[in-house]
Amino acid sequence: MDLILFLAFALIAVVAAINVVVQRHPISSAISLVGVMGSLAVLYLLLGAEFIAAAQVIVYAGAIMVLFVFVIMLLNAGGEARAGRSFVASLLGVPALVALLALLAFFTARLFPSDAEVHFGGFKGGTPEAIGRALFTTYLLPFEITSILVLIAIVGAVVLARKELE
Amino acid sequence: MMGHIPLSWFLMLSAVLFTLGVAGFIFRRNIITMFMSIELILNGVNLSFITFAYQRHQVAGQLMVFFVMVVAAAEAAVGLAIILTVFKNRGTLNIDDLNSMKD
Amino acid sequence: MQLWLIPILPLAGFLINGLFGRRFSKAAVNAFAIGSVVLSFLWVVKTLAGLGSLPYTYTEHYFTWIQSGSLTVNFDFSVDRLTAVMLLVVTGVGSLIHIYSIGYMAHEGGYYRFFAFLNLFMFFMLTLVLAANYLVMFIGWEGVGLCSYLLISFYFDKKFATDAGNKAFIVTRIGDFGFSLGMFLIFRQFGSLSFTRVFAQVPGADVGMLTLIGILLMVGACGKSAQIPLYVWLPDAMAGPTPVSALIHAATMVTAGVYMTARSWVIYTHAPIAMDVIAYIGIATAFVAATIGLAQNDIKKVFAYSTISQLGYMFVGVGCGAFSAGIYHLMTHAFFKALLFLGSGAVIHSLAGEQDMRFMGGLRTKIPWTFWVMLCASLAISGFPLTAGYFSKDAILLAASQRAPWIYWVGTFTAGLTAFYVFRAFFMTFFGEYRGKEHHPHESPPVMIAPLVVLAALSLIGGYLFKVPDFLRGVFPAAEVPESGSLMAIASSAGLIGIALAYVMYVLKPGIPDSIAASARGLYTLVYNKYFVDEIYDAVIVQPVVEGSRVALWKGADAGLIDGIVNGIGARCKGIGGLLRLPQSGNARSYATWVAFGGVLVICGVLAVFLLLPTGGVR
Amino acid sequence: MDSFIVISLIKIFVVFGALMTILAYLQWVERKVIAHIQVRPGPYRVGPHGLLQPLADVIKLITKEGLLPPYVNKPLYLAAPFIAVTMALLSISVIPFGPAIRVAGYWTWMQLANLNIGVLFVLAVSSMGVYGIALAGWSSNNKYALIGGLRSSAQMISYELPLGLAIAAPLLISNTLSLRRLVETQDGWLWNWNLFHGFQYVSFVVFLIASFAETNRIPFDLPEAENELVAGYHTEYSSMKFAAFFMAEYANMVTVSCMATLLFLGGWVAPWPEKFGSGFVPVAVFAAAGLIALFHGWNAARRKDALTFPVVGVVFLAVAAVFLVPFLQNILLPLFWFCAKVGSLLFVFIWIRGTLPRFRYDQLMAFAWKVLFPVAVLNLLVTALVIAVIS
Repeated sequence: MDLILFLAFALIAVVAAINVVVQRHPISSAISLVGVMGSLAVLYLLLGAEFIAAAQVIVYAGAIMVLFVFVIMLLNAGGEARAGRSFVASLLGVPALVALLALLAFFTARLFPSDAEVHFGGFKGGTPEAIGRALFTTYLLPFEITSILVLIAIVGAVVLARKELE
Repeated sequence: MMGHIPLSWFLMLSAVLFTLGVAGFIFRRNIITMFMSIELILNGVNLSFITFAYQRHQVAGQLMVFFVMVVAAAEAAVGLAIILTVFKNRGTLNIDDLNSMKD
Repeated sequence: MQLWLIPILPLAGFLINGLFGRRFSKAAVNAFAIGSVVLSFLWVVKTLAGLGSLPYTYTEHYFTWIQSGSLTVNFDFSVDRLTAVMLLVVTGVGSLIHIYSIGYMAHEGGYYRFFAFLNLFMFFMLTLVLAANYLVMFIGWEGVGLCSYLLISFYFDKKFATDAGNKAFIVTRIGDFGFSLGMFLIFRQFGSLSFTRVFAQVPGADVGMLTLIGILLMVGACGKSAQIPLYVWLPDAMAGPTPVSALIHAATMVTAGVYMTARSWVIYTHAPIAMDVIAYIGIATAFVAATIGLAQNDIKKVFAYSTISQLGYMFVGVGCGAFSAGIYHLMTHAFFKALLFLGSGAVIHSLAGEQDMRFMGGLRTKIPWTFWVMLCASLAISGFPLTAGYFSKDAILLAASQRAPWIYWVGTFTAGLTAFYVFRAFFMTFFGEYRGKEHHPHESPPVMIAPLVVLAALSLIGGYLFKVPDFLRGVFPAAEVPESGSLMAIASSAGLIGIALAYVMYVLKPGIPDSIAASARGLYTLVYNKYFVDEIYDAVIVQPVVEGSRVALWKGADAGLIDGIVNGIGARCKGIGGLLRLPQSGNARSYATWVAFGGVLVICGVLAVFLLLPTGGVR
Repeated sequence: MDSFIVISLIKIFVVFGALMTILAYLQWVERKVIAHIQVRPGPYRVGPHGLLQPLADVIKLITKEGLLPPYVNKPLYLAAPFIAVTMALLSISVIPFGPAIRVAGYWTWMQLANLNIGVLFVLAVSSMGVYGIALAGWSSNNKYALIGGLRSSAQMISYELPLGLAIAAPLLISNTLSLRRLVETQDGWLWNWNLFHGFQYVSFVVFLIASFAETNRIPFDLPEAENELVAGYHTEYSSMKFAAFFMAEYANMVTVSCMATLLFLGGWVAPWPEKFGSGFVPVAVFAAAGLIALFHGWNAARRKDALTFPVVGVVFLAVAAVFLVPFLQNILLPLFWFCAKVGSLLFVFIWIRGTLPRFRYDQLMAFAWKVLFPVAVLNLLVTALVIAVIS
């Protein structure tokens, strides 16, 4: 059951991620990205991170991506024109990416032998209570700092997007 | 152990998402799509965090993801505002046309 | 007792005059400047009256200034009998000189600036005197140095004045360096800088260390009090206004070294070698400076060397264990030397700035008040019996005879020389014919004469009035000074012989000096040129440093090496930048590619490390 | 394990069927209520008092031609209504309608899926609902639709914040995120409900207002404002695709009403304990309704009513009788109270629609950010403070 779930949602995630990259129109990419995030949320649940899964959907899919979609719709910019590829990008990019993936995969395979396995319910530490307890005790300072960061971001966004006063 | 998933598969998936994100960032020209590729990269990394949290049975990894999300939200707000301003001033979202810093 | 009021009052005067003085009238500047100092003097009197006979050290704690590790420095002021003497001298003489300055500076520019600096000097000097530990004392020490620099360079549009200021500042800086080192050693040795704590621990301390501390402190004192080899700044310091010379470079600041040495008497009594060094330096300075004084023609220079010489006497007193005698002479010297300077200032004032004695003469009738007060001062410094100088100088010489007879004899001879050159100056100024240009010398205004008269009185009878050795008997260990009438008579007669000789040579037979100078041309040239010390310093220290700086540091290190490196780096950067410009395509995606490429490299590197590790992975 | 799946499947069918019927009839109720507010009869032709009108509407919508306008972004155009209705129905799955019951020897909850983060799930799913509308507006390639979609996404992001903050306050009081536990903490008397127990009047009102905006209902129906934007985001939609949006809107209404009930009004819990006779309230209500219907049938105002009202009255009386059956009471009583509370809230939705005019767009935004959000934050702060002081 867990395996089926994982395979199904991993497949969705990979396909949607590929779609993010290859789709010509940003809004299709955005919807695909929402798909990635949704399937990742399921995988998070599988890994026992239920609060993070909910936050993933609420924050990432429900707020950040809506913002993206909103901006794309607002600008209503058309699809990407097919233009000549950057020389460096194609010369270095493809081999670099292949190498990157190969290295990461090699790393993973080497560092995490297959005897470590995941099954649903193997870790129950991701409840909202556990997260909240950690967040407001051990990680209080980072939490407060991020709140300031968010405040700064709000102010920054308002300043940037504000209409120039006549 | 039917139904159990090797831990490394999650990490592989994370690597694949990460690489796809990098690929999107390199090959796409639309700033918004590039921006979304960054989000994809972040999601790939987040999956690794959650996996490690599972492996280590520590909630710290999940908290990292929480912080990544918060930062990503802030980043999206500011980044999209910048994109709006750029579009307003330049009328384009093509990264190749935004090269006035070159000369 | 609100000791803090004593230095704060002049500081307030400084702030008010310094910040707003430009817009004030002269009367207002006078009111704030002199008022603050006189108030400070009155407060000293009130405080001392309130403290009574001061059988113990009275300390006031204000706040903890520095708290760092084991170092705790409190901002404390304390008063004992030694401090009381110094306070009275500083504020009393200071007040008189402030009043005198009204008249002297009346026609000078920067009036408010002068008084502001003078007040600032008073603040620092009083801080120095009141300090209850070495570091607070050091504030005052450095502060008076600063004010000295500011006031020597008061005529900052004249190059010689600014040069003299620089010289004073740099030379005393050498001494301050010694003081600092001494302070560090004190802290290292005793773990505190407070006088009481340090002195309490001294008796058990290592004598070698104490000697080192004593000598380092003495270096500081030499710088401040113009002793050999650091005396060269003081004659040049006469470039400042005469009241400054009187206050700072005769009466108060230059005695700070003596005060500090006396204050540290516990250390010195346990370090006899350091004391010997002080005594030797003192007597050498006294003698050398006196000989130089013989041949000077500038009236202020004569008194400057005289000051150095008298400071040498004080050092002799301190170095011979007669601390109270040294302080006694410090006080009397403050009276008569301030008077000499102020009197010479009055002379200069009446001659519209003329300082060369060869162009004076016959002023006795033209400025009688000045003549009479100068006579008092000259008698006092010559040790004429029953004047102030007579008591204090004899106390020092008697203590010296106890220590080492040869010091007594050299000192006595020097006393004769002192009497001679002082009366040489006196006779050259007031007797004979007027040799100056067409000018009508006029008596100074009463505001200048009044302080002179007070000081003249003090010069004559100050020795009786303030029996400092008796007053300080509880502070210092009793020096066994024998009541030797013969030694006292010899010392006094040396002075009288000097006066007589001067009278003969400069009043009765004015041709004698020239013939002597002609017959002993080499010696005269040597003395006239101050033993070429400035030239020797210049050749041995200044020129090598300057030339070394120019050739090695500037041309070699700076222009050649550092500039070469900087320019070379710049050129390389430009070259490398030219290369690096190529990948800087302005294309964000290519940058991203580079980042990805770099990421791959990093992973490769990490991977290589892991593969080389025998365990082959993280567990 | 197998029985779990079977039971779950049965529950899914039951809930889905009931929900579809309810959604269809909600439409009828809305039309009727608004009609009565406007003093007109409303649907009257199809069936007695238009009772068969929903059925007719469904048939009409299914059989209508599914028009695909040119120049639309086909995949997204087709996906949008599907997304909208899926997200709307998904959140129903975690909502508990009643306590655990015993049916045919199996204990089960009147809930499709129990999540211990049920509240977060509902929030997450409802936040995804915006995609359906936004994408519909964008993919239609129509400027009215686009503006509708833009408005909708901005509006929903803005109102999600006060909504979430309003939810947080009762959660603080109940100290759980599980919808079941939420109800259990409010058991007993009326004043144990979070609304009264925690003085959550402010957050209740904020929640209601925000949920009006979230469901794009009047006075916040800017995305589909007829007199400005033709029909807003679904201008280009027809037949079943249009019906899907409609269904999504009503499903959302039901969801938020359920949420309000669970969060503030004690869910399926009766206002007072059963031993004080709350179990007889439904019997009394239905019996009274049946008697009134019979009375009206007796003095029929129209000819048809002489037939239909007695039938309805008999049905009501039968229902009242059913509520007297002891072993059915365990199942039906919670359901009754839950439906009664949800129904009242739905009535409020319809009532407001018949009463209030629409906001202007800038007013809408200003209201969200300058009034609702600060109020919600303040309420949450005060609640948290009070809880911290008390505990």
